[in-house]
Amino acid sequence: MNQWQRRLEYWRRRYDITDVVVWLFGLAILAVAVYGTVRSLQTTTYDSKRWAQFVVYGISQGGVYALIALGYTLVYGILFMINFAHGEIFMFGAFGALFTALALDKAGYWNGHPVLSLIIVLLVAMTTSSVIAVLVERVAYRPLRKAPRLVPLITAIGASFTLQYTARSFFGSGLRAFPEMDMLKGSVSVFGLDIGKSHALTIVVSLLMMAGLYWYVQKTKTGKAMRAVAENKDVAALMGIDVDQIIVRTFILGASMAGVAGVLYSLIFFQVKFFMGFVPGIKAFTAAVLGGIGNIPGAMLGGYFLGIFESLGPALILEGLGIPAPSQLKDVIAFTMLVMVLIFRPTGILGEAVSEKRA
Amino acid sequence: MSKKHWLIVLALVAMLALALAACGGKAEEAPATEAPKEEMATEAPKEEATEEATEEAAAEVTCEDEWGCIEIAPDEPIQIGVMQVLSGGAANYGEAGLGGVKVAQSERPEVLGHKVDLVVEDSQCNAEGGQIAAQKLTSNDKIVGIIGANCSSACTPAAQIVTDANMFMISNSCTAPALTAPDTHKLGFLRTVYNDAYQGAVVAEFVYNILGLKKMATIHDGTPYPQQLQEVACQRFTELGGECVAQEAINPDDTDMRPVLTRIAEKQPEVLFFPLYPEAGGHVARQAKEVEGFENVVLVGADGLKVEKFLEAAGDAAIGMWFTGPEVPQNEEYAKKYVEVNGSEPPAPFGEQAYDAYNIILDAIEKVAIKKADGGLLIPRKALLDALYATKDYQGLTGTLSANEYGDFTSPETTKIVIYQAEKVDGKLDFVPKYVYFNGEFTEVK
Amino acid sequence: MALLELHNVHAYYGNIHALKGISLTVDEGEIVTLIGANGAGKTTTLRVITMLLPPREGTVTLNGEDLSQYRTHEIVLKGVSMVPEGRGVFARLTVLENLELGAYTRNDPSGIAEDLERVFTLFPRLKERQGQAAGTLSGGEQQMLAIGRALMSRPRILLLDEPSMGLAPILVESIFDIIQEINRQGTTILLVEQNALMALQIAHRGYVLRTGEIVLADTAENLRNNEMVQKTYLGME
Amino acid sequence: MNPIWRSTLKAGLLTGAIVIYVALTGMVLSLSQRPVIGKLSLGHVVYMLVFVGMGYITAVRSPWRQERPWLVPLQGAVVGGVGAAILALLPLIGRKVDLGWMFVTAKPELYKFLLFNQEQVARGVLYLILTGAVLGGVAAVLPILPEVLHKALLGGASTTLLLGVLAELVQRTVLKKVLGPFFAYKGLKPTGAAILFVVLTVLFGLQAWWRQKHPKVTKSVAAQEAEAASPLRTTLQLGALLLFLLILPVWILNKDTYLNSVVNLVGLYIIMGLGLNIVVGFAGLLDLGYVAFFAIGAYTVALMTSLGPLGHGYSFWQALPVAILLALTAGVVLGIPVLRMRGDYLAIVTLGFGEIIRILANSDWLKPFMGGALGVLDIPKPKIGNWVLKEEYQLYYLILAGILVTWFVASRLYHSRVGRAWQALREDEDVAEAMGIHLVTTKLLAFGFGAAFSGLSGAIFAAKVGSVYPHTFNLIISINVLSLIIVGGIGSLPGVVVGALALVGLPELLREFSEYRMLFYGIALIAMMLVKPEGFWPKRLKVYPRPQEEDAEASAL
Amino acid sequence: MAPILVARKVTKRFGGLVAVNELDFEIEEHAIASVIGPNGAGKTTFFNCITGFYVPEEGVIEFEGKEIQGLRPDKITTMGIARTYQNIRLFGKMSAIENVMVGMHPRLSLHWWDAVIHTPAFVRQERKVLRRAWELLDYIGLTDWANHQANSLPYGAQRRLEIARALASEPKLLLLDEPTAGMNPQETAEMIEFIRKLRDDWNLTILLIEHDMKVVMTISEKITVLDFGTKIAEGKPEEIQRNPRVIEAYLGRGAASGLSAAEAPAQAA
Repeated sequence: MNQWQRRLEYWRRRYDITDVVVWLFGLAILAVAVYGTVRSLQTTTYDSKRWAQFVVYGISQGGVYALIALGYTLVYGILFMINFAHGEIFMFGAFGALFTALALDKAGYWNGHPVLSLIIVLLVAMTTSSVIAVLVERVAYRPLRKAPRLVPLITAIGASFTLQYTARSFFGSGLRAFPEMDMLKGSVSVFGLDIGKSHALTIVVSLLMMAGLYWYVQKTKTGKAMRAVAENKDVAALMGIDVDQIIVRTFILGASMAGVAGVLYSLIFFQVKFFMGFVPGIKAFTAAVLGGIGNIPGAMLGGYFLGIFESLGPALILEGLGIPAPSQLKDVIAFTMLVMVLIFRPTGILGEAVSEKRA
Repeated sequence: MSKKHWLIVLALVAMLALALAACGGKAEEAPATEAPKEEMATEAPKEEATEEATEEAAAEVTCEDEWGCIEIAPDEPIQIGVMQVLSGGAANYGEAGLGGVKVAQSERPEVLGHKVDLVVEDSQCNAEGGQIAAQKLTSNDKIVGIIGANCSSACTPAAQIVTDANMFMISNSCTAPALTAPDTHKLGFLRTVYNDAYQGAVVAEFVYNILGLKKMATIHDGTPYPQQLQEVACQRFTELGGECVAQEAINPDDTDMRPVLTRIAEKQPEVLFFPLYPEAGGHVARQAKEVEGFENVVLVGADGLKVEKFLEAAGDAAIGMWFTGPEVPQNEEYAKKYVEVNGSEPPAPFGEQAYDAYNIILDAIEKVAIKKADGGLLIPRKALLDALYATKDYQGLTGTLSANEYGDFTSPETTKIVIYQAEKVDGKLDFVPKYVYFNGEFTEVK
Repeated sequence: MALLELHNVHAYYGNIHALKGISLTVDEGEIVTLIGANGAGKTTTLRVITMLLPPREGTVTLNGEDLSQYRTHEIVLKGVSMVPEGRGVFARLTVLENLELGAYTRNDPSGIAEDLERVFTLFPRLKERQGQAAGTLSGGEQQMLAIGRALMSRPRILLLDEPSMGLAPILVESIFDIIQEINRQGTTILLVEQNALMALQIAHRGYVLRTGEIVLADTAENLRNNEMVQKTYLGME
Repeated sequence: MNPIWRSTLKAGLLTGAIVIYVALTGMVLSLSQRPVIGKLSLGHVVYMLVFVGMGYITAVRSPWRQERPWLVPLQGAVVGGVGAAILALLPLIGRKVDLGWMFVTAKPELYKFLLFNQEQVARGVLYLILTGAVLGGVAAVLPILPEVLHKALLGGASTTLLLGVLAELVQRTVLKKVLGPFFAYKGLKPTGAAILFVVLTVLFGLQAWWRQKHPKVTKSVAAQEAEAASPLRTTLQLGALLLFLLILPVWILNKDTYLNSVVNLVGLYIIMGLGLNIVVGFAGLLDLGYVAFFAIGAYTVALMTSLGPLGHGYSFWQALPVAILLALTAGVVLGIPVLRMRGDYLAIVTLGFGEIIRILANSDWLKPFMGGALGVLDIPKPKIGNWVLKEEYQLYYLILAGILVTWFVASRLYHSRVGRAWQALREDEDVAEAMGIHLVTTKLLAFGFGAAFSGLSGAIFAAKVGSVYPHTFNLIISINVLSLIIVGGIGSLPGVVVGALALVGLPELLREFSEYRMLFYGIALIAMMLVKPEGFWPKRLKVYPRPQEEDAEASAL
Repeated sequence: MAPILVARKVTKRFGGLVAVNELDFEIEEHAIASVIGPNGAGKTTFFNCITGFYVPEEGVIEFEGKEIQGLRPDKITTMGIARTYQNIRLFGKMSAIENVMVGMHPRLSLHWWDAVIHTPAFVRQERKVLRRAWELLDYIGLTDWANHQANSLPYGAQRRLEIARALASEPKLLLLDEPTAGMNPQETAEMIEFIRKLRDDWNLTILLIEHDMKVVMTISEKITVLDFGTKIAEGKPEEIQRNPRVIEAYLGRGAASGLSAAEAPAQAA
């Protein structure tokens, strides 16, 4: 038998009709997407600059997703639980930032000493998020660390509701406007593209934070301890690692990322509301899974990927199919893409390949 | 364990109650077959009002209303149902509505010597929320009427239920045309908020005739109010000879509007009409300034955006933007009272409409209620509803209100639509009225 | 005074009474072995000492200090180090990172470097593979890593749980040689072993556990000659 | 300082933090209009319960309970007093500093209310601290009393309070006939409360006394085996339950529209829960997009039967099988691509699927067929012959029938080859496959059944509500259903019912708490899982009796 | 007798690592054979190739004359190969008897609709399933534990239950992965007897992986030694014990000599 026949034989034995259906399913979606893309490129009049703009918009939105996704991934990597309340931790970070910014604005510091103000606001947001995260960990997760897997998922959902409606009771149900910063008005030009200053800031800060996080987890003593705790908590304790403390630190780290995301979000979108954590939370969860949950660069990649697809997808894929109001369907694109990626890479873009099962 | 204990006790009590009920039935010497009928009568005083009640009251006043009466004991308050969305993403509308009612209540806590008590229910922003809230309120036979709900998806099933129960609801923010369209209107449904059909057409006329622009783009957020409003506007605009170059949609929780704006920019509209709510609207207004191709596009919003919150959300990006909205005279006093009673500024519009609804209901009660000698009240249901439909030229916060046969308190004949423009007044953003539309004509405001 | 002393220790897994009043001592410089069937409570005893499973009754003292007031990670600071059953190396971390984590509680870089050298002399294979992920090591190498890692905290007493489990006979011998060598260098050892034959060869004293109780305690030599031990645990008939 | 006093003080600080939280959420003030017993309002209850609860917990945990019981009430008083003193800081600070720019709820009315409307601040603060100390102290007395008395008082007091809070429920049901006179316009009359308290305390006392004399013994497995062989008792219990269910809407709930509507909603969630339980509980596949099938069922019935412009004029009974079939198909179609994913990957993909269905139903694209945001209106009620199931108590029987059918199917499947295969799959997918279980068909079967049940529920829902809107079918429903099966006890059929009652029924009854409903819901989810991580009615192993010899012979023939 | 399982030039790679290298292997029907070798030599990988968890890159595995390499595990089990696991893998939250019932899965044929309407065939089949499950538990002496959760069983009982579960699928070839791991000499001796009895009672072919040399030497009719995925020796126990390559790579001199010493009494018994 030659190589080719052998391959064929292998496939024939290993896969059955359902696998074929899955691939056909995937291919059908892909075909529709390609057809839509080709048609869009033929029929629409967007020039290359417009396309580039879509990508830039996607990256800055993706940066926020990515920062939130990092928190998901960090916690997941250590506790193997989906921290459903993470979106709310982000929201509290934004509220922390809001009140600080308002106070600074009142005192005239906001535009007087913008850089200093930004640093203060970032610190406050990170602290607020961290305090909330630690509280949630202590009350809702720690007592259930040995419970079946789905139980902490439910307390996480409970924590999410509790935080959301606590914020609603405390701060009201309407939106609160975040003060503008003169320094961040206008745009910078990169490669002939105009990028809003706050967006540029988001992209830069999110990249820096992620690089810092990666370094922290890989190189520092605490980071190594985190990875050890992720693998085996009992053995980690036998090394003299305080497992509870490391878990708390992980939450703090993840929450700090969410706090930073809260500030950046506020600087781009200028609105803070009790409900604001819900959608980004879901999106970040999606991003984390897309990149391979538990994987730090994966979360980052997933976030950007998702942001870009949401921004680009409606124009690129749907418009050519003649679908009215395609922007409304951007989440459909995002989730379909997620399914596609997972069909062909069941553990996400950078997830560990478990193509073959362990026995 | 202890939880199980009291469950058992509760079950015991329940059984005891059953047994007593059965015995009681016999003791009253009523034939067993008639017992359920009697129960039905007490449950909802429909045509045959409670017999004992009639007998007792016979001495002085009787209830002759074909739908029965609400009986209020001397020291008993009058109950008004309030159903608003109080949870979920749209909770701010419900909060504003409830706040408006509370302002009204604080000003007028009593009617005919009886305290007014609010029975508040969360109708959420969906069908089953509206259904359950309406069912709960209508099955309380002491409730006179209902103020609410907010979302058309909650109002539609509620209207049916309320009508079936011979009750009524006055919505403060359900603007969907279908609710008061001749063929779909339910008798128990009324609204102090205006009908979108009218406002949308005015937007089209304003853009086409006054601004003189011929290419319009619209954005809605997939919820009933914006979707219908832009639909009507585009229809009228096309009739007038303009062109709707893009009808786009987003999701209410979206934040990044730049992609959709970029796509719209490509169609080169002269005007963008986005009758959204403050959150999404704020994002659109701000981000339109960042997207190439929007430099000269005129922005137009509707009354959903004509709120303080939107100016906060949009900041300076709102300057020069147009808004339409029915004439709601700026009422300093209401705004002040609102803060006094509720502790914060209204988080959303539609509080005034709820305020008016409260007063309209109280006025109607005053008209039809029958006083008993002991100080109690009889409120005939049918007469009350008739009185509501008979409301004429009521001077409310939101203008002059007169009910038509389909439950609309506002109408093109009575309601003026005002066109505002956002401007900086004394360094502070504000809505400045520019035109008033009435009886098919625009008049400039000086 | 004994270095480690357990007195009348009772421990439970949920409702299962796993240890029913265990008392034992380990003196400075000794190798003491616990032998017994599966489920007899050997591993549980080690888990109690490290407070992975705090005892419900009884005391565990190290040098006279009650250990039950501490949590697992603090026990390590007191000088107890454990090589868990099934080795428990951190598979995704490199060999070097594993060893560094062994010294997590310490803050003397020079001392750590010194101990690292010592481990590498003890296990030259580890030095060759220090950059490799621990999961890619063979079973024997993982066992060496686990022992080396435990030594990195400079323990006064080393608890070993089934170091020979699942290893080829040829490796078992060398592991036991190394255990003896470690003991010679001054570390007290408490050894839990299935392979009673080997364990009793290197140990000074031994305890025999059966269903959560100590049924025999004696010097290793006497145990080797004990009829019951020979029959049940050494497989001689 | 004595460590016990130190921890008592800590408990006091915690109490303070909790009451401040409660006060700042605004519920104290906004619930102050609603009386529970006499003048005692719900607003009072929500914050005073914190003092009582913390005092009680401190006492239960107190190491002095045995040795020095006389000190325990003092501990409780300290906890309550310190907590109240901290709460008193809120009005004291709030009167000087404007907290309103941050906390919308921090307003003068709240301060006034907390200080018992006293003009003199000092006096108000004193009252507050005294209240806290007394409540905490009294609550701390309970645990040092003899067990029977302890349980009797606790049961009596909490049940009386509960009746006061749920006054409306009582007044709407048959309970009114007995308890009616105890109730005022809203809440309990003080005298009524006192009588109820005495009666209930006696009842609880008798019950506790009985329990003490006859302690419960857990049955040995052997006894269970014997019982399983002769199931008479179970049959009797089932009969009684069925009877109760049949008379529930008319005789117990008095045909009350609202209560029946709540019961019906619970019923619909039970059907969904039974379906999701197959997917998550039996087969261990985490599905967060379960609402999609509910939506498909609802939209199918809506579009087929609606009398509006979008409808096609079929009857409910024609639409019902189509709805179930479509949902099932959707389940299989979704099932196929996601089969190879595990755990959390599956969760997010299913979540996405749920969102996709909702967004598509809402989209301008499909608006001509599905009505977009304006939904599908005028869905007629089901008819049997000429009998229209118009009222909620009539629809109840339809839903009950649905529950019985789904229960029957789920339970029979569970105790068969397929059910065992699902469980094996949940425990260890690889080994299950090595046991000869075909993963794909087994998973698809679970997905299909789950979807079909959900479709059934959705179909009835559409008919019940009369109009469907895309917004209804959001993620919260999926989350709710998932929560209820876990709170009930994963994999357990009765657990689904308990979970639905706790997570759908209770919040509906608490509708008058309006804006705090979701807050309570969230807190309740956490609390329930902390108290009972295995669920309220955990799954029990089925006991297989050893077959009798005759059996063996019979089957051998 | 004809070989029941034949492997020819089976190769399995993980990335750059060759776990099993051109392995030739045969086992006669009704035989008991062992695979031994140092940790990581590829023994379990080879098992996984047989049972379909892994697909070998190259080579052929024939079971009763049919090629099975690359088939899914469920198909292979249905053909008559069952196995146990190195670290016990029971369905922990199911009862002991349910574990056995799951084992019967490939021998049952009725569908879900039979279960829902309880067709007579289904009722008959379920009754048979239950009876056989009790019989199997009787056979391994676990009837007292029948209705207990599997992971609450004592260690030894779990090992036996795993074997009962495998037997329930009515295999012709049974693969045992370290069946005596974690047992003391007494228990081990019992297990050896049990395995022999198993073979005779059920007419099985048994292939095992074992580390305990005493077990391997006592029970096996043929031993295959692997090192780094390659077969380095094969033959009868005595031959293996004397094979210098095996001693060098696996047994070690001490163990080899100690083994024969310890073996003597065992053989005497």
